[in-house]
Amino acid sequence: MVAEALACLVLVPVVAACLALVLPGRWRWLAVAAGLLPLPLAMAWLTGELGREGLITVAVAGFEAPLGIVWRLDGLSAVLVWLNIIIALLVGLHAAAHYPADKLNGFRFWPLWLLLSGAMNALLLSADLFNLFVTLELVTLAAIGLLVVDRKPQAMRAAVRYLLLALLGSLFYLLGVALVYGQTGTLDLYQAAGVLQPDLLGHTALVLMTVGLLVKAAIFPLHGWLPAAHGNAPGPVSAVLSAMVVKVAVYLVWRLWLWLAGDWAIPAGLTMLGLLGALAIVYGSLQALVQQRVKMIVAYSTVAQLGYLMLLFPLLGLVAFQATSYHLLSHGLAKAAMFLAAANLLTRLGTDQLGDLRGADRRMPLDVFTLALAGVSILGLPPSGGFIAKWLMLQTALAQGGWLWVGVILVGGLLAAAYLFRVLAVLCARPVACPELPVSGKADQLTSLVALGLALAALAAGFVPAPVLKLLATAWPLGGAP
Amino acid sequence: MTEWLLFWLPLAVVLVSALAGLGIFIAGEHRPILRVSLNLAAALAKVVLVGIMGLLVMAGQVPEFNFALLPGLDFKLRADSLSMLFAVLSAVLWLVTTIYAVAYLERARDRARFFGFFSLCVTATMGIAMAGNLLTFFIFYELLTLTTWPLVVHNGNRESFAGARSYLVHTLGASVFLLVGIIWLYQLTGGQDFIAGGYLGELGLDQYHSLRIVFWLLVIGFGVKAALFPLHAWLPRAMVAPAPVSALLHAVAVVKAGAFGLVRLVEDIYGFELVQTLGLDLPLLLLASFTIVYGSVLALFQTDIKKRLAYSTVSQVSYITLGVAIGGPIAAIGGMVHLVHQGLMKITLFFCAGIFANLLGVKKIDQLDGIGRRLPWTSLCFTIGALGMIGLPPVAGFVSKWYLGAGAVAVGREWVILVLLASTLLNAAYFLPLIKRIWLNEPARAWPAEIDASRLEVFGLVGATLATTGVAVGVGLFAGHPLSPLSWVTGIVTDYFP
Amino acid sequence: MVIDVFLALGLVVLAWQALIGGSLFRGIVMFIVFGMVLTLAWAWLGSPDLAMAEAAIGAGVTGALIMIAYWRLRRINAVEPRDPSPARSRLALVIAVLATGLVGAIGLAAVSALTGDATAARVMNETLPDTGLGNPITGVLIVFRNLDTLLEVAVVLAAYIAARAALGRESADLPLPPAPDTPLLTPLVVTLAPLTMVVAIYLLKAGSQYPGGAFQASALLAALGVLLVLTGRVGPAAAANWLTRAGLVIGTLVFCLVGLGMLVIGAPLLAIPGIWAVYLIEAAMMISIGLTLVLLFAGAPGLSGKRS
Amino acid sequence: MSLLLDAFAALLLLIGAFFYLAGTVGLIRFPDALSRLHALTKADNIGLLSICAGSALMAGELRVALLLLLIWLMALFAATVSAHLIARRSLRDAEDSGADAGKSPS
Amino acid sequence: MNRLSLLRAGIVLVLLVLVWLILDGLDSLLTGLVAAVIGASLFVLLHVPRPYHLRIWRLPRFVLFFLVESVRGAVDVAWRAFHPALPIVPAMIDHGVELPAGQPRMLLVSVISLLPGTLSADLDSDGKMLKVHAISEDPDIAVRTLQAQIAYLYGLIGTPRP
Repeated sequence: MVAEALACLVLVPVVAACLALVLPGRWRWLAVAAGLLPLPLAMAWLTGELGREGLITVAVAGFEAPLGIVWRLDGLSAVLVWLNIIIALLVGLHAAAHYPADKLNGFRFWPLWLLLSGAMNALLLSADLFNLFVTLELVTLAAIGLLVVDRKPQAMRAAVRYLLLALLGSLFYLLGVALVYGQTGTLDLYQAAGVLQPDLLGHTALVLMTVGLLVKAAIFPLHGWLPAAHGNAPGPVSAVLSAMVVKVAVYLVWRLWLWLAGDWAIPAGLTMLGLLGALAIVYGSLQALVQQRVKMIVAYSTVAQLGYLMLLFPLLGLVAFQATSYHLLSHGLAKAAMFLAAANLLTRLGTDQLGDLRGADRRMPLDVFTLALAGVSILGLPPSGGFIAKWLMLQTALAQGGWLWVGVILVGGLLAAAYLFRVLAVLCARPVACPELPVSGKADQLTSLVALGLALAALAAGFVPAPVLKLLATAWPLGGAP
Repeated sequence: MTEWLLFWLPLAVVLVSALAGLGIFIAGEHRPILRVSLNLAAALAKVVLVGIMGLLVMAGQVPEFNFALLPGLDFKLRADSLSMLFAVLSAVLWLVTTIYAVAYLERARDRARFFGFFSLCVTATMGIAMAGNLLTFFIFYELLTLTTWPLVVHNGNRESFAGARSYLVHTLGASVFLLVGIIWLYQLTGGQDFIAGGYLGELGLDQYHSLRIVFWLLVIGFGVKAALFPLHAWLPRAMVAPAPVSALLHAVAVVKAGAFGLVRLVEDIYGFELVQTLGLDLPLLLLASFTIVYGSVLALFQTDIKKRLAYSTVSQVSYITLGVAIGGPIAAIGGMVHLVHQGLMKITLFFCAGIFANLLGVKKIDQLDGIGRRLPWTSLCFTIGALGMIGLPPVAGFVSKWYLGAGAVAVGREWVILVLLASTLLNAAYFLPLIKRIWLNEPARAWPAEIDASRLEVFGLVGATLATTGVAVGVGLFAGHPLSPLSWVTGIVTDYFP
Repeated sequence: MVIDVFLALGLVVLAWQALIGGSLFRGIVMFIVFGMVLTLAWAWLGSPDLAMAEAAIGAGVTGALIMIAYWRLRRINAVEPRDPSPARSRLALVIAVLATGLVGAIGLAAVSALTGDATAARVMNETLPDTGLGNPITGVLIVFRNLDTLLEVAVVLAAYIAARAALGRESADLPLPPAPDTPLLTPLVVTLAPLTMVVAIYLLKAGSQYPGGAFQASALLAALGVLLVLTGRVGPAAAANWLTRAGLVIGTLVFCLVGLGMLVIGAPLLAIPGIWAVYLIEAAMMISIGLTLVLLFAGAPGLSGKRS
Repeated sequence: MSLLLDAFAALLLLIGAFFYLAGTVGLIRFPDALSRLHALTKADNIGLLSICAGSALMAGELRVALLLLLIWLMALFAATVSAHLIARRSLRDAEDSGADAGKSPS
Repeated sequence: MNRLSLLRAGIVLVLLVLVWLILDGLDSLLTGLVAAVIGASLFVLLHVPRPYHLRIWRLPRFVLFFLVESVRGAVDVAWRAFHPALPIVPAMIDHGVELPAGQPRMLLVSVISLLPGTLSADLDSDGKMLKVHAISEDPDIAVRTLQAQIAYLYGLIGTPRP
């Protein structure tokens, strides 16, 4: 059953993507539903199993490593798979309004959407360095396809830039994988972990793979492609890009540094990564503060928020791991909600230029409310998932006397407040002239409610962190204390 | 049954206004009757629930709601005597303010937004009152910041945004200090409940340095909302908000939340004994004293009625801090009871200022000439409130000042009397000219912006004001009654200083 | 040793070029070449199987897809990717310096990188005879690590849809280079097409024992397709019929279904039941990849045959 | 016998190499595009034939020999067609630019 | 589809099977057959009606002619390439084409390039005039000879002489 459920997570969306391409008209809805709806069921079952076993491994095609590829589901990947499924379903629901599967643009959209969620699951399950590369490629290409699905010139330009940098990042990663393979004779992450030595070569491999992934993760200073891409993508696509696509690259960096090189003791490297994160937080927030478009603000906010994920390295420890993972989760939900709300503003008011949005809260109260709610989690204010993450992060930073990190986390929160309230202030300002309320159709309401649902999920994450954190703790590889 | 009630009641008390808020948002702008009835029903329900809870607490029960976010991180609502003091004040004043606000905003727009956030704001206040530990306190403290922001920007003009920005900069900046301080404390002791006399006593000498730092972090965190000098600058600027908001901010919600936090800090977290041991009481006392005088002096120079009231608040709220910083049971009583007394008096004053502005367009002090003849009832209320502020018996303010003075003498800090005296003189200096203008000066020929108010409006506005005035006088007159705030506070303080 | 240094230097230069190269076009070209050089690096590390896979996907197909898409984009002229602004290039410079340092470092390291006894390769040589395959590359691609290949075919599919999304329907109206009106072409096509077909199938079949396989076969098929398009025997169509769409997905679909089917009968996921399944999967892959390349070349959603 | 065969095969390979060399030299030395095409097509054709024949002899297997023949035929076909197309192109380009096509279509 | 084209498809099928046999031997005849059928059907899909059939018994003669001439051509061009004085005289001549359109004319155009001194450069649109590029004297005879050979191969004339 385990193998069946895992296969369902990866192959069902891929098969559905194929069917969505082939089937005519209305039948495509069926393919889309068949590709996405079984995922939570399979994952629910797997989560139960994971709770009993602590770790699920399956050798794909029956060949164990080093020859074959091994799927490995632990607490961390389980949490991310859940996030992916939630995003795929809820954001997908939003997308259904704009990309009806039986219309032409839906014909382009849904196969990519399904491929993306399948690839993401495959990435999260994979324990094989080369297989990770392939899944990363698939994720990137599907994401880029989604980015240009509306064929807007800015999006296309951003997509080409993103494509090049992302593929370059892949190649760097691959170079590192080649080194690991040369050294260890295996591509399995966990087998290599026991063999790979922390010598010059091992370090080089690690650094290469890390740099490659940091490009994809858009960690400062390699973030250049992100704002244009996320800021110009169609709404649901921005949401999934920010919530998942960049995250999985960071996830891989975690895997490399904590699992592959977990016992290497390289404090300088860890601090370095932490500093990059810190710079990302400050720089991204400052940039967000001066942007003139809502979506660009949200995009730069992603640059900043990704920085928090890097703080795991200097704060190294179980609690920090739980904190950053939880941040990843709640930021995913909140950011998706924000992008969807911003997209709703953009589609219904025709602009997301800050200057033109005065008084938007009268016309679209639900979406403005969503922005504000999601903002609570982004700010790390209670009660929200972001708050739990921030609390735990601050707790370990204080416990270690890491005042720099404490400062960065706090300053990041304040700057986030600055840029978010800047948006909210405009939205709530009294408009010069208040035009008639547009009649909002059912589809419009659905899109707003989906965004609200995601924002509420981010808040709800602030109330029930215990089971998730417990699940995460089972995945922590390095023991209790740093 | 009782167990069940004891567990869920605190949550119900907090949530009833939150649900009302949600209902108001959903009801929307165009269903005023539904909205208002929802609001009033919730306010009444809250008063009833708080009343039940008060009875339970008086019977020696401890209603407590507990929900573990994480091991060691509890979300805990608990009603102890101090909570009840604040909870009753909020519940009653919410009801009154709602009536006032319905009338006040009869002609305004965006009322759904206003009343929705107003309810949420009360939720946060109630949560602060009932918070059983620092984490819970922090959660609602931040919620309060977030929910008051839309109220401050309600008018949507440039000044309100400037005021709101200042408010946010101060409160969110403070929350940073607060958060660090709280997490630090959690590091030291784990998440412990508030307890009379504090729970930090068993920490060794080697932690004293940390404890001092944490104390000041928390003082900054609470001090901003309590408008302690030099963290008070946001308060006068936030005066751009509509009058009911100002009333709520000053009398109940924001400012009191800060002051309440300071009380919790000194009495229930550190315990006065430890504060004294650490040598923190005197600096706090000096800070409070300075704020009292400073606020009063600045109030003198204001020409805007609401601004003058605002600086008066800066000064008056510090009485509470003063009370807990002096130490000793008598001063503590004075401080805590001022929590209630100042609330009643200040809300009356703001209600009156709101009526002046709303009905006649009077906003400046020099426009007040002869208003007593035009609006006699309101002017009467204003006068009573002002006199109470000055400390004239039998209005509530007198009781507080008396206890504060006596308490200071009791612990041998006689110089505090001088501060109180100076403050009283200054109070008189900035309130008496107003009273003179209201009653004795000749009225101007036309009021700046007189409106033709409906009977309902007038009834709501003035009725609410009369009610608060009555209570303010009542709690002073019947201070000896066993149900009066004074008796209640005396009961609380005996826990602190057995 | 010398080769190591050359490889490393080449990587440095190319990475640099790809990043700061003045125009986007040069960037893409450099990118493709970078991929090729990296493939060499793989081969040098003694892992030809992975080198093949990488050559097929990372640099070859993907690079070609980008190239075609770029070329089309320019022609549509909706996007004229400008040269990067000075600020961007400064940023690129930073990245390039970083990249250069890292790649230089690996060059130094690679000198000592050669360990002869690669575990995975050894295990594979022991296991290969059980599968009945003679070609280790096919063994890796279709049997041992077939998840990689499955996802690679999906990558090609994703790349195709992405390019389609970017190109849009109008691109079908773009003029292709006019078919030369010389009498030589018809016999050329008539002779080459059947022959190419047979050779492609041969390559596919031979892949189980000798070098060859679906990727090479599909390259041949794509060449045939391009020839047909260029000679005007096959023209772009504004919409894809279901046959075309089925051809595009058949590789991924058959692969997935075989894999899932094994699960149903109780074998491990994606286990390959026999040589016939290898052929089935490879044939499907060949059709999909070849068709994808031709469609991208034609720059249209579909194809229509023209008799002349 | 085998030695003789091998020697003959080697000779064929050498001849093939010679023609390839000749073709390349012609490619470099001849004055214009069309003339260069002469060198390429004619010399390389025979060069490839020689090399294929040599290889076939060395392999000593009919199937391989036939395969090589097939390869040669295909290459021959491709070479002539492409030579014609290139010539045509350069001729027409030259006409378009007004130069004397026969002399020096540069 | 008439019988003739069916026959042609059959011939192509046989040829393709032969090719497969060359490629992969006898072991996989079935696969080869399938491949050949696919190839042949592609041929049918693409094929052009052509009325000329080569006389298979005349083929050896043509092959011989072709081999001799192309060796001569190769030697000739090699000689010119290595000659210090580079003795080439580029010239463009127009040559009338008498062969009918289709395979015969195609064969002419492609084989010319392999004969000594000649290169087919362009064929005008109605296919009646061939531009031949020459690097030696007197290419006319060569072209005429070739035309006759091809015509003979296809049974258009009875003798392989111009």
